[in-house]
Amino acid sequence: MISPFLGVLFDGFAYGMLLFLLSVGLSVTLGTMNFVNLAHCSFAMLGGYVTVMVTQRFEWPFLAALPVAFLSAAVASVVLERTLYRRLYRASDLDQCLLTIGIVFISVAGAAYLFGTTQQPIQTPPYLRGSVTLGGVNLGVYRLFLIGTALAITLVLVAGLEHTRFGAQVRAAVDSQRMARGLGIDVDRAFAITFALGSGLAGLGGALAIEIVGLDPAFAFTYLVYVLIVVSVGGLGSIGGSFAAATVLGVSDVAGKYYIPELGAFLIYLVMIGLLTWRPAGLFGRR
Amino acid sequence: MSAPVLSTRRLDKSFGSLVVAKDIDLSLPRGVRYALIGPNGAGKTTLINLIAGVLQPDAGRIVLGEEDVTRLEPEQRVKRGLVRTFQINTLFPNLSALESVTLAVCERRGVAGTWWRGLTGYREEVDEAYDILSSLTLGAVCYQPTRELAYGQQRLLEIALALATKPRVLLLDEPAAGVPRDESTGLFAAIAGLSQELTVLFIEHDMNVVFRFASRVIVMVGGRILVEGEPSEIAADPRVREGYLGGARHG
Amino acid sequence: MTSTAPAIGDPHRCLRAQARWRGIEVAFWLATPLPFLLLPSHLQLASHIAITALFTLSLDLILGYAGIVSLGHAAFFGLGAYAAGLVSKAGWGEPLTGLAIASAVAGLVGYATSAIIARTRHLALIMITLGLGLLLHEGANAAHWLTGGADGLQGVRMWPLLGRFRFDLYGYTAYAYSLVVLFLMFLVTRRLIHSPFGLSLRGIRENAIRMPAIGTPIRSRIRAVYTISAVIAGIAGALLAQTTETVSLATLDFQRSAEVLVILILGGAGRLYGGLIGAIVFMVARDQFSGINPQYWYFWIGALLVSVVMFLPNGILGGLAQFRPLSRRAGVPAALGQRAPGWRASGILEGIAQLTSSRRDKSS
Amino acid sequence: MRRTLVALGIFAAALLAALPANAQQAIKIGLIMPYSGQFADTATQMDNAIKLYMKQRGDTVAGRKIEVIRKDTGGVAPDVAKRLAQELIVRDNVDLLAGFILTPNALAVGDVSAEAKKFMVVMNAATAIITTKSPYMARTSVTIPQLTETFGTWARKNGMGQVYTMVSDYGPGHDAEQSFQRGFKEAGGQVIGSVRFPVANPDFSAFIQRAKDLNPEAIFVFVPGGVQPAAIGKALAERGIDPKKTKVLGMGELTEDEARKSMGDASLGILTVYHYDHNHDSALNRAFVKAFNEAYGRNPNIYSIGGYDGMHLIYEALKKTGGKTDGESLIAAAKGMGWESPRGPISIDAETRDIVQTVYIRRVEKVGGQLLNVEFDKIENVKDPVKARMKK
Repeated sequence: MISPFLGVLFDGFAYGMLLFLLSVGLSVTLGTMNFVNLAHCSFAMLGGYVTVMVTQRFEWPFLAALPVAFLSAAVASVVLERTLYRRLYRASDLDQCLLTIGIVFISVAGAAYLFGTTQQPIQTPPYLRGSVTLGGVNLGVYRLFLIGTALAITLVLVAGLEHTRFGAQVRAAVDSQRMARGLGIDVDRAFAITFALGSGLAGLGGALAIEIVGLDPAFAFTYLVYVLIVVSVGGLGSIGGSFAAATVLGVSDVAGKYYIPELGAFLIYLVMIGLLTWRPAGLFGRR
Repeated sequence: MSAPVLSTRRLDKSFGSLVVAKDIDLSLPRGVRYALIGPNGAGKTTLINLIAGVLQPDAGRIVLGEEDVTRLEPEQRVKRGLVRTFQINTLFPNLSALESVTLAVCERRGVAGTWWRGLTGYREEVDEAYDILSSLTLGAVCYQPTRELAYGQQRLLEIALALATKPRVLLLDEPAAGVPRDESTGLFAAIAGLSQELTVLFIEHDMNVVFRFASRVIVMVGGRILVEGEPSEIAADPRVREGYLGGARHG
Repeated sequence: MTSTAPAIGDPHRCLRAQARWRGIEVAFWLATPLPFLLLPSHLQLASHIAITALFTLSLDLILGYAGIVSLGHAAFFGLGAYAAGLVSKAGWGEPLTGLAIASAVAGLVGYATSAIIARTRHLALIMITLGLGLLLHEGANAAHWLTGGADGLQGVRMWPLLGRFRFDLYGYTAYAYSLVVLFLMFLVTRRLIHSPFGLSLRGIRENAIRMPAIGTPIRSRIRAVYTISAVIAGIAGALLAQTTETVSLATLDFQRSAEVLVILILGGAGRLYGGLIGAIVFMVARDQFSGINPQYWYFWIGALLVSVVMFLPNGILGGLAQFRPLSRRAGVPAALGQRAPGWRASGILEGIAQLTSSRRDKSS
Repeated sequence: MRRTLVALGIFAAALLAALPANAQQAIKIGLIMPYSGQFADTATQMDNAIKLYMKQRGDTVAGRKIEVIRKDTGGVAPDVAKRLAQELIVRDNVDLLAGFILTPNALAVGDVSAEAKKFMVVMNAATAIITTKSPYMARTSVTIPQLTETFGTWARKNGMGQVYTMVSDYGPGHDAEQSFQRGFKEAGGQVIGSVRFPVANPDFSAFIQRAKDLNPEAIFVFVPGGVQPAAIGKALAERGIDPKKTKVLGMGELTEDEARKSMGDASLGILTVYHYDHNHDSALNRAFVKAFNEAYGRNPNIYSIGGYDGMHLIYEALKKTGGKTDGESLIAAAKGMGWESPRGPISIDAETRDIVQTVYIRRVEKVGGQLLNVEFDKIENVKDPVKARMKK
């Protein structure tokens, strides 16, 4: 009886890591720049489509496609940041919502126009398929890969924020923009890079998500809700928070479906409401 | 002196290891003008937050008249006549001064919850609000959105809002904060002019103002009451001298 | 008009001036019956616009006036729709009673949930409204026996309105019905905005910290307005169910919640007419775009939203209001387009703002 | 003042839009489909087939031009669908309504068809009861029981003793579950368990683990087409469920082209039931698939065939009525009409106005290095069992 439990735990964790990759970027941009970027999942979707294109049309290996997904999303986000977002940093958050929702609409229509409305097929390389059995627990290889990637990224991010000069600048900028500026930190640049980084991660998440949840133009909408849930439960601007939240939500979602399927659809929302009423600022929230 | 209108018994409050209030015993009789002085970080504002109910004390009681209000919500204390103002303007930027005060009056008269009757139907409330504003020389500007008022006028509006609730005890947190000295005297003249029924506790750094307007003075240091007494006694008190007045930073 | 402050000593004139009906408002409402004459073939659309406008109005009440951002408002719309639908399915197809029952149901649930709403703020509040909405959606899907699940509620049949007017193919009855209800609800809302209660709501939105200090029990006010808003949303939902004789999970959809939010922001929140203008612009644009380009009309809607944000900050009315600086002086939120700029709903940013301000408090 | 202008401007815009395309003697078909949103692709595929048919057969029938007006419901939205139908009739005065991917929308528009006495052709929506909503309605797609109940019986007859069913928790899913179980039980089989997963369900692994724990002889799966087939197929493989040992049964969606592509060899051996596959072996179909690929660079699917046959029904009915477009004559003409479709012989049941067709059992096999749905068994002239029972 223990092995299925571990299996569930594993699947849940893997799913959680997927959510984490998709949402950590938004959490950071929201927490640092206070910018309500509902178009976050559009960057994820972009990453997904780039991956499909690169692997299908140019027949690159899957792994080589991932960095491309990251970069393309990052670049796209910088372009948007320069052209549109920057003008709205001071605007009301409602205006920011409206702008970014508008961008989601455009991206959805754009994806449908460019790539068609079909489900995008993705062929992961053989060595990422199937599953291995460890101590009676059946582990999907791809999920192992997913978890590995997510963990690696978390480490890099945390280390980056804690131990690099840039990280210090960002943290300073978060605490008090004015003071940071006073210290001669180029806050705008710091934010631009943070933003690109966050969107890049979303792009990577989108690329990795196809194998598990598929990809079509509706993606930018469908996953917005999940991402928002993770961000709010985790607490704004907290990488650790997003990580914890994603894990909790992923595991409870999968476990719920396994043990009480009747609650399958409800559980993730119940958990969210529960956690938020318990800690309105999120698990690792600063407020 | 008559029975105290407001009294506190052994109030304690600490944030983690930082003790911001310890064994605070106060007892304010009706009609007095109490000044609360002390160096920055002495816990003056914290004390006001405790009395007003913004903060819950870790221990101790707060008694208003006969009633223990220690566990009441801030708005419930206001209803009972225990009212405070803020050191930093805490107003309604896009409401006109008239609207703001009318709102406060309506709240006191318990009509602010009615949504089926137009505001214009409440002539008395509006008149009262207008009178309060005029009495504080704000009559002429009361139609402008608050954010367009001069800083000094906004400080007065702080008080006007408090008065509109017909307080028995008024807690003024640095009413003259940021107001140039010459103006601040006028502002305190207005405070001094308030009804003698009203008990006032105000935080102020400017000793001249304190000694001119306060009937009694409380000195706080490090979250404790150092000494309480007549202005003259305080001025004379050696502990206060070295502990505070000495290299005292005014304002 | 109100732009110049009245003579000193007459506060009543000023307040009355704020509550007074403006010519522009009258003109707007006089224009609403025009479709009967000019666009008889568009009455179904007009009816849907009126219903959407009513729904948006209900959201404006909590978002624009009490600063509660909700991403789950469709819950009440759907509740109203299902309530009305079930009443008719149960054999009682009389529209007005159905409307009443629906509003009651929505109101009850609204009041029940308002307890949580009044306790939370900022992102948590948004997400909890979202969560509740999604839960209800899943619940309706699961309760197949009652709601018909994903197939939608079958067998909704309305009796003629007032026993005389049946809901016709052209939508004469539908639009007349929706429009009248919208107007009545608008009158109620308008009165509410200009009442002491409305003033206290604006107070909460302007400065939630000060309100307790002047004796306002914020939570009970929020619960009250949230319930009223739920009632109105429920009525909107019921109208849709009755005029179309269809009820489906779509009425509870997250999309619907998001859409009504978009419509409100598009029109301009906290302006009473923002929701109405937003509904007209959005629905007409959508009808036209999707007619011209059924597959990619999303693109054009998106472009519309982006350009509005770029050129008309704070929504269409908010943006237009900029061009009439005088109107700001009066600071009358109720009148069309009038509300001082720089205002923001208690959203995520608000949280940060609160943070810094509280910091300052401590450093005294 | 500006605001009045805005308001009036908007009304003016609406007014201009309203001016009805001056009614020439064209026959107008109103197509109501979810062109945008998560069902966009099904609409696209159906629309492609409709365009193809009109290209092949010309756009004039019985001397009258055929004009198509397309309306988007944006997904499941019966209220919108109904409004669009009403507007198509009063605004664009169309002669007949067609399309309908989604059951709720079709049901809602059924009322309009009945009230306005307009011929209505359902080209996909597959819930059994739809056609009962209007006497002027015919269907050229399929009904879920038609497939799954037949499949249940077939599965039992072909030696499967006990089965576990897993379906999406919504109308069609319930239909599939119930009718499959019914067919299977009535043939003497045993259902050892069943689960319904939420429609919006990103991760299937947990549910599949449940099924695996019981280790049944066969698992019947139903998920809506689109994202999910591939996802669940992969999850099955990942959980180590081997179609060769545990039989995996499903409706055709499960092994659609995209699904097979992304599942890869994991899809080998999955058994599905369907009424059409572009791999179906007949001259007519080869021609159809060829033309479709030339036009749109992809294979047709069931939505395409539904649209294609739907247009055929409309064209033939119009020929029969000599261009008369009132609901009575058109539905009368449609009743009992039969023809050879790329999917095989089909006909419109004279009583139920629903489709009668051949149901195919297929297995995913590698043919020339390509994964295909290979038909290896079929049941002919299958009517919708639900309505058959209604009559009793």
